[in-house]
Amino acid sequence: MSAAPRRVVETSLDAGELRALVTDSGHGAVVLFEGVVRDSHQGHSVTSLEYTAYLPMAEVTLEDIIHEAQRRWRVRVEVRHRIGRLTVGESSVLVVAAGAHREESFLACRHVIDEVKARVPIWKRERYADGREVWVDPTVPTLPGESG
Amino acid sequence: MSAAPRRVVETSLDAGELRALVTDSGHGAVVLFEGVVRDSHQGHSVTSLEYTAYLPMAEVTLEDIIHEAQRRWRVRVEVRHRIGRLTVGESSVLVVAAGAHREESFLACRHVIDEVKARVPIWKRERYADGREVWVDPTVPTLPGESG
Amino acid sequence: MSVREPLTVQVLLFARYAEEAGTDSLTLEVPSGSTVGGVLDLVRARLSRPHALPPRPLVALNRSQTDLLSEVRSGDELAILPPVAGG
Amino acid sequence: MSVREPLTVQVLLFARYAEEAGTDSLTLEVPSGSTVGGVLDLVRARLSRPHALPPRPLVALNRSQTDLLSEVRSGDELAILPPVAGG
Repeated sequence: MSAAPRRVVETSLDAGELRALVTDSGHGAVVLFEGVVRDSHQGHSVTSLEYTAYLPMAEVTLEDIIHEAQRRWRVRVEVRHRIGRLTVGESSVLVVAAGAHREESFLACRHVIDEVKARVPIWKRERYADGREVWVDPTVPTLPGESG
Repeated sequence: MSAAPRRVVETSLDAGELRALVTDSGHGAVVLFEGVVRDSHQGHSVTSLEYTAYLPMAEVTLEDIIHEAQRRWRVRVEVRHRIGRLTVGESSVLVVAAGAHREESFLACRHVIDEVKARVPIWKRERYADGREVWVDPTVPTLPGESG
Repeated sequence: MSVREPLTVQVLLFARYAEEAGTDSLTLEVPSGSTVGGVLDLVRARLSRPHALPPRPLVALNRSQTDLLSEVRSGDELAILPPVAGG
Repeated sequence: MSVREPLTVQVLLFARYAEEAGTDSLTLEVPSGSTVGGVLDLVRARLSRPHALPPRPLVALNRSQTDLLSEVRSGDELAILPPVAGG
Protein backbone atom coordinates (compact mmCIF):
# COMPACT_ATOMS: atom_id res chain seq x y z
CA MET A 1 0.00 0.00 0.00
CA SER A 2 3.03 2.36 -0.35
CA ALA A 3 3.33 5.13 2.24
CA ALA A 4 -0.44 5.53 2.73
CA PRO A 5 -1.53 5.45 6.36
CA ARG A 6 -3.13 2.30 7.65
CA ARG A 7 -6.63 3.39 8.51
CA VAL A 8 -7.93 0.04 9.75
CA VAL A 9 -6.08 -0.68 12.97
CA GLU A 10 -6.15 -3.05 15.91
CA THR A 11 -5.16 -0.48 18.51
CA SER A 12 -7.28 2.05 20.37
CA LEU A 13 -8.14 5.23 18.49
CA ASP A 14 -6.82 8.67 19.38
CA ALA A 15 -8.93 11.64 18.29
CA GLY A 16 -6.26 14.20 19.10
CA GLU A 17 -3.69 12.46 16.91
CA LEU A 18 -6.12 12.16 14.03
CA ARG A 19 -7.13 15.82 14.31
CA ALA A 20 -3.48 16.85 14.16
CA LEU A 21 -3.05 15.03 10.84
CA VAL A 22 -5.58 17.19 9.00
CA THR A 23 -5.69 20.64 10.58
CA ASP A 24 -3.75 23.64 9.33
CA SER A 25 -3.76 27.35 10.12
CA GLY A 26 -6.45 28.09 7.54
CA HIS A 27 -8.97 25.83 9.26
CA GLY A 28 -11.58 27.40 11.50
CA ALA A 29 -13.96 24.47 11.93
CA VAL A 30 -13.15 20.90 12.90
CA VAL A 31 -15.90 18.28 13.16
CA LEU A 32 -15.16 14.92 14.70
CA PHE A 33 -17.44 11.88 14.62
CA GLU A 34 -16.74 9.07 17.02
CA GLY A 35 -18.56 5.75 16.93
CA VAL A 36 -18.65 4.07 20.32
CA VAL A 37 -19.63 0.55 21.35
CA ARG A 38 -23.06 0.78 23.02
CA ASP A 39 -24.30 -1.44 25.81
CA SER A 40 -27.41 -2.48 23.89
CA HIS A 41 -28.54 -3.22 20.33
CA GLN A 42 -32.14 -3.94 19.33
CA GLY A 43 -33.00 -4.90 22.89
CA HIS A 44 -30.00 -7.14 23.48
CA SER A 45 -27.53 -6.39 26.26
CA VAL A 46 -24.14 -6.15 24.52
CA THR A 47 -20.97 -7.00 26.40
CA SER A 48 -18.45 -6.74 23.57
CA LEU A 49 -18.04 -6.57 19.81
CA GLU A 50 -15.63 -8.08 17.38
CA TYR A 51 -14.89 -6.29 14.11
CA THR A 52 -13.27 -8.08 11.22
CA ALA A 53 -12.26 -6.61 7.86
CA TYR A 54 -11.25 -7.49 4.33
CA LEU A 55 -8.20 -5.39 4.99
CA PRO A 56 -6.76 -4.48 1.58
CA MET A 57 -10.18 -3.67 0.14
CA ALA A 58 -11.17 -1.74 3.28
CA GLU A 59 -8.05 0.42 2.93
CA VAL A 60 -8.71 1.13 -0.73
CA THR A 61 -12.36 1.92 -0.05
CA LEU A 62 -11.49 4.31 2.79
CA GLU A 63 -9.00 6.07 0.56
CA ASP A 64 -11.65 6.44 -2.15
CA ILE A 65 -14.20 7.84 0.33
CA ILE A 66 -11.70 10.39 1.68
CA HIS A 67 -10.68 11.55 -1.76
CA GLU A 68 -14.30 11.87 -2.86
CA ALA A 69 -15.10 14.07 0.15
CA GLN A 70 -12.01 16.21 -0.34
CA ARG A 71 -12.95 16.77 -3.97
CA ARG A 72 -16.54 17.68 -3.08
CA TRP A 73 -15.82 20.06 -0.18
CA ARG A 74 -12.87 22.31 0.72
CA VAL A 75 -11.86 20.16 3.67
CA ARG A 76 -9.22 17.75 4.82
CA VAL A 77 -10.56 14.42 6.08
CA GLU A 78 -9.14 11.46 7.93
CA VAL A 79 -10.67 8.20 9.15
CA ARG A 80 -9.63 5.40 11.46
CA HIS A 81 -11.57 2.18 12.03
CA ARG A 82 -10.62 -0.20 14.76
CA ILE A 83 -10.97 -3.97 14.36
CA GLY A 84 -10.64 -6.85 16.79
CA ARG A 85 -12.47 -7.14 20.10
CA LEU A 86 -13.89 -3.97 21.64
CA THR A 87 -15.76 -3.51 24.89
CA VAL A 88 -18.61 -1.13 25.70
CA GLY A 89 -17.48 2.49 25.68
CA GLU A 90 -14.53 1.97 23.34
CA SER A 91 -14.32 3.85 20.04
CA SER A 92 -14.77 1.82 16.87
CA VAL A 93 -14.45 4.59 14.30
CA LEU A 94 -13.25 8.18 14.06
CA VAL A 95 -13.91 10.64 11.24
CA VAL A 96 -12.43 14.11 11.35
CA ALA A 97 -13.15 16.87 8.84
CA ALA A 98 -11.32 20.20 9.00
CA GLY A 99 -12.14 23.22 6.87
CA ALA A 100 -12.38 26.98 6.89
CA HIS A 101 -16.07 27.03 7.83
CA ARG A 102 -18.43 24.80 9.77
CA GLU A 103 -20.92 24.16 6.98
CA GLU A 104 -18.47 22.19 4.88
CA SER A 105 -16.84 20.47 7.85
CA PHE A 106 -20.20 19.18 9.11
CA LEU A 107 -21.34 18.06 5.65
CA ALA A 108 -18.09 16.27 4.89
CA CYS A 109 -17.90 14.52 8.26
CA ARG A 110 -21.50 13.29 8.02
CA HIS A 111 -21.06 12.15 4.42
CA VAL A 112 -17.88 10.25 5.19
CA ILE A 113 -19.27 8.30 8.14
CA ASP A 114 -22.37 7.41 6.09
CA GLU A 115 -20.15 6.14 3.26
CA VAL A 116 -17.90 4.24 5.65
CA LYS A 117 -20.90 2.41 7.07
CA ALA A 118 -22.32 1.70 3.62
CA ARG A 119 -19.23 0.67 1.68
CA VAL A 120 -16.23 -0.42 3.72
CA PRO A 121 -15.91 -4.23 3.99
CA ILE A 122 -15.94 -4.51 7.76
CA TRP A 123 -18.18 -6.81 9.77
CA LYS A 124 -19.32 -6.77 13.37
CA ARG A 125 -20.08 -9.67 15.67
CA GLU A 126 -21.94 -8.80 18.85
CA ARG A 127 -21.54 -10.77 22.04
CA TYR A 128 -24.57 -10.59 24.31
CA ALA A 129 -24.87 -10.91 28.06
CA ASP A 130 -26.57 -14.32 27.57
CA GLY A 131 -23.42 -15.63 25.86
CA ARG A 132 -24.75 -15.68 22.30
CA GLU A 133 -22.75 -14.12 19.45
CA VAL A 134 -24.41 -12.69 16.34
CA TRP A 135 -23.05 -11.23 13.12
CA VAL A 136 -24.80 -7.92 12.60
CA ASP A 137 -26.59 -7.64 9.28
CA PRO A 138 -27.88 -4.10 8.77
CA THR A 139 -30.04 -5.28 5.88
CA VAL A 140 -32.29 -7.38 8.13
CA PRO A 141 -33.30 -6.65 11.72
CA THR A 142 -31.87 -9.23 14.10
CA LEU A 143 -34.65 -11.33 15.58
CA PRO A 144 -34.51 -12.40 19.22
CA GLY A 145 -33.43 -16.02 19.29
CA GLU A 146 -31.57 -15.86 15.99
CA SER A 147 -27.95 -16.81 16.35
CA GLY A 148 -24.61 -16.61 14.52
CA MET B 1 -24.59 30.58 39.52
CA SER B 2 -24.96 27.64 41.97
CA ALA B 3 -23.08 24.45 41.08
CA ALA B 4 -23.55 24.83 37.33
CA PRO B 5 -20.33 24.46 35.33
CA ARG B 6 -18.66 27.60 34.11
CA ARG B 7 -18.84 27.24 30.36
CA VAL B 8 -17.09 30.49 29.46
CA VAL B 9 -13.49 30.08 30.52
CA GLU B 10 -10.13 31.78 30.16
CA THR B 11 -8.11 28.59 29.93
CA SER B 12 -7.41 26.36 26.95
CA LEU B 13 -10.16 23.91 26.01
CA ASP B 14 -9.91 20.13 26.35
CA ALA B 15 -12.11 18.06 24.05
CA GLY B 16 -11.44 14.80 25.89
CA GLU B 17 -12.54 16.23 29.22
CA LEU B 18 -15.69 17.69 27.72
CA ARG B 19 -16.56 14.43 25.99
CA ALA B 20 -16.20 12.56 29.29
CA LEU B 21 -18.80 14.83 30.91
CA VAL B 22 -21.60 13.77 28.57
CA THR B 23 -21.00 10.22 27.39
CA ASP B 24 -22.52 7.12 28.93
CA SER B 25 -22.70 3.45 27.98
CA GLY B 26 -25.89 3.93 25.94
CA HIS B 27 -24.21 6.36 23.58
CA GLY B 28 -23.02 5.09 20.23
CA ALA B 29 -22.36 8.38 18.44
CA VAL B 30 -20.40 11.37 19.65
CA VAL B 31 -20.08 14.49 17.48
CA LEU B 32 -17.63 17.21 18.44
CA PHE B 33 -17.41 20.65 16.90
CA GLU B 34 -14.30 22.69 17.49
CA GLY B 35 -13.93 26.30 16.44
CA VAL B 36 -10.33 27.25 15.81
CA VAL B 37 -8.67 30.64 15.30
CA ARG B 38 -7.86 30.95 11.57
CA ASP B 39 -4.93 32.82 10.13
CA SER B 40 -7.12 34.96 7.88
CA HIS B 41 -10.53 36.62 7.86
CA GLN B 42 -12.02 38.38 4.84
CA GLY B 43 -8.62 38.81 3.31
CA HIS B 44 -6.86 40.07 6.43
CA SER B 45 -3.91 38.22 7.92
CA VAL B 46 -4.94 37.49 11.51
CA THR B 47 -2.28 37.13 14.21
CA SER B 48 -4.52 36.81 17.27
CA LEU B 49 -8.03 37.29 18.59
CA GLU B 50 -9.45 38.60 21.80
CA TYR B 51 -12.84 37.38 22.97
CA THR B 52 -14.79 39.25 25.61
CA ALA B 53 -18.13 38.24 27.13
CA TYR B 54 -21.04 39.52 29.16
CA LEU B 55 -20.32 36.64 31.48
CA PRO B 56 -23.46 36.08 33.55
CA MET B 57 -25.73 36.42 30.52
CA ALA B 58 -23.44 34.23 28.41
CA GLU B 59 -23.66 31.49 31.03
CA VAL B 60 -27.45 31.69 31.21
CA THR B 61 -27.76 31.69 27.42
CA LEU B 62 -25.49 28.66 27.05
CA GLU B 63 -27.51 26.81 29.65
CA ASP B 64 -30.72 27.65 27.76
CA ILE B 65 -29.25 26.47 24.44
CA ILE B 66 -28.09 23.19 25.95
CA HIS B 67 -31.44 22.49 27.59
CA GLU B 68 -33.30 23.31 24.39
CA ALA B 69 -31.17 20.82 22.43
CA GLN B 70 -31.53 18.12 25.06
CA ARG B 71 -35.30 18.51 24.99
CA ARG B 72 -35.41 18.37 21.19
CA TRP B 73 -33.12 15.36 20.65
CA ARG B 74 -32.21 12.34 22.78
CA VAL B 75 -28.68 13.56 23.40
CA ARG B 76 -26.45 14.97 26.07
CA VAL B 77 -24.70 18.21 25.13
CA GLU B 78 -21.92 20.31 26.58
CA VAL B 79 -20.27 23.54 25.45
CA ARG B 80 -17.18 25.50 26.39
CA HIS B 81 -16.24 28.91 25.00
CA ARG B 82 -12.87 30.41 25.67
CA ILE B 83 -12.38 34.15 26.19
CA GLY B 84 -9.28 36.33 26.43
CA ARG B 85 -6.47 36.42 23.91
CA LEU B 86 -6.07 33.44 21.53
CA THR B 87 -3.51 32.84 18.84
CA VAL B 88 -3.92 31.13 15.47
CA GLY B 89 -4.62 27.41 15.83
CA GLU B 90 -6.09 27.64 19.33
CA SER B 91 -9.64 26.45 20.02
CA SER B 92 -12.22 29.11 20.81
CA VAL B 93 -15.28 26.90 21.24
CA LEU B 94 -16.15 23.24 21.73
CA VAL B 95 -19.57 21.62 21.36
CA VAL B 96 -20.02 17.93 22.06
CA ALA B 97 -23.24 15.98 21.48
CA ALA B 98 -23.53 12.34 22.52
CA GLY B 99 -26.48 10.11 21.70
CA ALA B 100 -27.44 6.59 20.74
CA HIS B 101 -27.33 7.27 16.99
CA ARG B 102 -25.42 9.59 14.69
CA GLU B 103 -28.42 11.36 13.19
CA GLU B 104 -29.41 13.03 16.44
CA SER B 105 -25.83 13.69 17.54
CA PHE B 106 -25.01 15.49 14.29
CA LEU B 107 -28.26 17.51 14.32
CA ALA B 108 -27.84 18.55 17.94
CA CYS B 109 -24.18 19.50 17.59
CA ARG B 110 -24.85 21.60 14.49
CA HIS B 111 -27.87 23.28 16.04
CA VAL B 112 -26.02 24.15 19.23
CA ILE B 113 -23.02 25.78 17.53
CA ASP B 114 -25.40 27.78 15.30
CA GLU B 115 -27.30 28.99 18.37
CA VAL B 116 -24.08 29.77 20.25
CA LYS B 117 -22.90 31.97 17.41
CA ALA B 118 -26.28 33.69 17.09
CA ARG B 119 -27.24 34.25 20.72
CA VAL B 120 -24.41 34.14 23.25
CA PRO B 121 -23.13 37.64 24.20
CA ILE B 122 -19.50 37.18 23.26
CA TRP B 123 -17.48 39.53 21.07
CA LYS B 124 -14.33 39.06 19.07
CA ARG B 125 -11.58 41.56 18.33
CA GLU B 126 -9.18 40.56 15.59
CA ARG B 127 -5.59 41.74 15.52
CA TYR B 128 -4.11 41.86 12.03
CA ALA B 129 -0.55 41.52 10.84
CA ASP B 130 -0.50 45.26 10.00
CA GLY B 131 -1.16 46.05 13.69
CA ARG B 132 -4.80 47.12 13.35
CA GLU B 133 -7.46 45.70 15.67
CA VAL B 134 -11.09 45.34 14.62
CA TRP B 135 -14.22 44.25 16.46
CA VAL B 136 -15.89 41.64 14.30
CA ASP B 137 -19.49 42.46 13.40
CA PRO B 138 -21.11 39.50 11.63
CA THR B 139 -24.01 41.73 10.54
CA VAL B 140 -21.82 43.85 8.24
CA PRO B 141 -18.81 42.74 6.20
CA THR B 142 -15.63 44.34 7.45
CA LEU B 143 -14.28 46.73 4.82
CA PRO B 144 -10.55 47.01 4.20
CA GLY B 145 -9.38 50.18 5.91
CA GLU B 146 -12.16 50.20 8.49
CA SER B 147 -10.84 50.14 12.01
CA GLY B 148 -12.04 49.26 15.50
CA MET C 1 -40.57 56.44 47.67
CA SER C 2 -42.24 59.24 45.71
CA VAL C 3 -43.14 58.61 42.08
CA ARG C 4 -40.96 61.56 41.05
CA GLU C 5 -37.79 60.23 42.74
CA PRO C 6 -35.02 59.43 40.20
CA LEU C 7 -33.94 55.85 39.66
CA THR C 8 -30.40 54.54 39.60
CA VAL C 9 -29.59 52.22 36.68
CA GLN C 10 -26.34 50.39 36.06
CA VAL C 11 -25.49 50.48 32.34
CA LEU C 12 -23.01 47.93 30.95
CA LEU C 13 -21.26 48.48 27.64
CA PHE C 14 -19.34 45.89 25.67
CA ALA C 15 -16.83 45.60 22.88
CA ARG C 16 -17.16 48.41 20.33
CA TYR C 17 -19.74 50.25 22.45
CA ALA C 18 -17.40 50.26 25.47
CA GLU C 19 -14.66 51.68 23.28
CA GLU C 20 -16.94 54.41 21.99
CA ALA C 21 -17.98 55.35 25.53
CA GLY C 22 -14.49 55.05 26.93
CA THR C 23 -15.88 52.89 29.72
CA ASP C 24 -17.62 49.55 30.17
CA SER C 25 -19.94 50.71 32.92
CA LEU C 26 -22.00 53.79 33.75
CA THR C 27 -24.21 54.50 36.76
CA LEU C 28 -27.02 56.77 35.62
CA GLU C 29 -29.80 58.56 37.47
CA VAL C 30 -32.91 58.59 35.30
CA PRO C 31 -36.43 59.90 35.90
CA SER C 32 -38.97 57.50 37.37
CA GLY C 33 -40.92 55.84 34.55
CA SER C 34 -37.98 55.85 32.16
CA THR C 35 -37.82 53.22 29.47
CA VAL C 36 -34.83 51.36 28.11
CA GLY C 37 -35.02 53.64 25.08
CA GLY C 38 -34.84 56.67 27.35
CA VAL C 39 -31.73 55.37 29.07
CA LEU C 40 -30.16 54.69 25.67
CA ASP C 41 -30.74 58.32 24.72
CA LEU C 42 -28.85 59.43 27.83
CA VAL C 43 -26.00 57.07 27.01
CA ARG C 44 -25.91 58.23 23.40
CA ALA C 45 -25.67 61.88 24.55
CA ARG C 46 -22.42 61.05 26.33
CA LEU C 47 -20.70 59.62 23.26
CA SER C 48 -18.39 61.73 21.13
CA ARG C 49 -19.88 59.85 18.15
CA PRO C 50 -23.55 59.40 19.15
CA HIS C 51 -24.36 57.53 15.96
CA ALA C 52 -21.96 54.77 17.06
CA LEU C 53 -24.83 53.48 19.17
CA PRO C 54 -27.51 52.48 16.63
CA PRO C 55 -31.19 53.39 17.10
CA ARG C 56 -32.15 49.86 18.15
CA PRO C 57 -29.21 47.96 19.60
CA LEU C 58 -29.57 44.61 21.32
CA VAL C 59 -30.38 45.29 24.97
CA ALA C 60 -30.66 43.06 28.02
CA LEU C 61 -32.32 44.05 31.27
CA ASN C 62 -31.02 42.04 34.19
CA ARG C 63 -29.45 39.55 31.79
CA SER C 64 -32.57 38.87 29.72
CA GLN C 65 -33.03 40.29 26.26
CA THR C 66 -35.62 43.04 26.25
CA ASP C 67 -36.86 45.90 24.04
CA LEU C 68 -36.71 49.67 24.07
CA LEU C 69 -40.18 50.10 25.57
CA SER C 70 -39.50 48.20 28.79
CA GLU C 71 -39.62 50.36 31.88
CA VAL C 72 -36.52 50.34 34.07
CA ARG C 73 -36.59 50.03 37.84
CA SER C 74 -34.10 51.19 40.40
CA GLY C 75 -31.12 48.85 40.63
CA ASP C 76 -31.66 47.40 37.16
CA GLU C 77 -28.67 46.25 35.14
CA LEU C 78 -29.07 47.38 31.54
CA ALA C 79 -26.58 45.86 29.10
CA ILE C 80 -26.12 47.32 25.61
CA LEU C 81 -24.87 44.59 23.31
CA PRO C 82 -23.15 44.93 19.94
CA PRO C 83 -23.96 42.20 17.41
CA VAL C 84 -22.57 39.03 18.97
CA ALA C 85 -19.56 37.35 17.40
CA GLY C 86 -18.71 34.30 19.46
CA GLY C 87 -17.78 30.89 18.18
CA MET D 1 -1.76 -22.09 -22.10
CA SER D 2 -4.65 -23.96 -23.78
CA VAL D 3 -8.14 -22.50 -23.58
CA ARG D 4 -9.36 -25.69 -21.88
CA GLU D 5 -6.85 -25.56 -19.05
CA PRO D 6 -8.50 -25.05 -15.63
CA LEU D 7 -7.92 -21.80 -13.74
CA THR D 8 -6.94 -21.43 -10.12
CA VAL D 9 -8.97 -18.89 -8.17
CA GLN D 10 -8.46 -17.83 -4.56
CA VAL D 11 -11.84 -17.43 -2.83
CA LEU D 12 -12.03 -15.35 0.35
CA LEU D 13 -14.93 -15.66 2.76
CA PHE D 14 -15.78 -13.28 5.58
CA ALA D 15 -17.82 -13.09 8.75
CA ARG D 16 -21.00 -15.18 8.51
CA TYR D 17 -19.97 -16.74 5.21
CA ALA D 18 -16.64 -17.89 6.63
CA GLU D 19 -18.49 -19.49 9.53
CA GLU D 20 -20.85 -21.29 7.14
CA ALA D 21 -17.94 -22.59 5.07
CA GLY D 22 -15.81 -23.46 8.08
CA THR D 23 -12.93 -21.58 6.46
CA ASP D 24 -12.05 -18.07 5.35
CA SER D 25 -10.20 -19.13 2.23
CA LEU D 26 -10.58 -21.71 -0.56
CA THR D 27 -8.35 -22.38 -3.53
CA LEU D 28 -10.58 -23.61 -6.35
CA GLU D 29 -9.80 -24.98 -9.79
CA VAL D 30 -12.48 -23.83 -12.21
CA PRO D 31 -12.95 -24.31 -15.95
CA SER D 32 -11.50 -21.70 -18.26
CA GLY D 33 -14.15 -19.11 -19.07
CA SER D 34 -15.85 -19.40 -15.69
CA THR D 35 -17.73 -16.43 -14.34
CA VAL D 36 -17.96 -15.13 -10.78
CA GLY D 37 -21.43 -16.69 -10.65
CA GLY D 38 -19.97 -20.04 -11.65
CA VAL D 39 -17.40 -19.89 -8.88
CA LEU D 40 -20.12 -18.98 -6.38
CA ASP D 41 -22.04 -22.11 -7.40
CA LEU D 42 -18.96 -24.22 -6.63
CA VAL D 43 -18.58 -22.54 -3.24
CA ARG D 44 -22.27 -22.97 -2.49
CA ALA D 45 -22.02 -26.69 -3.25
CA ARG D 46 -19.47 -27.06 -0.46
CA LEU D 47 -21.69 -25.54 2.23
CA SER D 48 -23.74 -27.71 4.55
CA ARG D 49 -26.41 -25.01 4.26
CA PRO D 50 -26.08 -23.86 0.62
CA HIS D 51 -28.83 -21.24 1.02
CA ALA D 52 -26.64 -19.45 3.57
CA LEU D 53 -24.92 -17.91 0.55
CA PRO D 54 -27.61 -15.81 -1.14
CA PRO D 55 -28.15 -15.85 -4.92
CA ARG D 56 -26.50 -12.47 -5.41
CA PRO D 57 -24.06 -11.67 -2.62
CA LEU D 58 -21.66 -8.73 -2.75
CA VAL D 59 -18.54 -9.86 -4.58
CA ALA D 60 -15.17 -8.27 -5.19
CA LEU D 61 -12.66 -9.41 -7.78
CA ASN D 62 -9.14 -8.37 -6.91
CA ARG D 63 -10.50 -5.94 -4.31
CA SER D 64 -12.91 -4.14 -6.61
CA GLN D 65 -16.63 -4.71 -6.45
CA THR D 66 -17.86 -6.70 -9.43
CA ASP D 67 -20.89 -8.69 -10.60
CA LEU D 68 -21.77 -12.30 -11.21
CA LEU D 69 -21.15 -12.13 -14.97
CA SER D 70 -17.49 -11.11 -14.76
CA GLU D 71 -15.11 -13.73 -16.09
CA VAL D 72 -12.41 -14.89 -13.71
CA ARG D 73 -8.77 -15.28 -14.67
CA SER D 74 -6.11 -17.50 -13.19
CA GLY D 75 -4.72 -16.04 -9.96
CA ASP D 76 -7.77 -13.87 -9.31
CA GLU D 77 -8.80 -13.15 -5.74
CA LEU D 78 -12.58 -13.44 -5.43
CA ALA D 79 -14.00 -12.15 -2.14
CA ILE D 80 -17.57 -12.97 -1.10
CA LEU D 81 -18.82 -10.24 1.21
CA PRO D 82 -21.76 -10.34 3.62
CA PRO D 83 -23.63 -7.04 4.05
CA VAL D 84 -21.10 -4.70 5.61
CA ALA D 85 -21.56 -3.53 9.18
CA GLY D 86 -18.68 -1.27 10.08
CA GLY D 87 -18.85 2.01 11.94
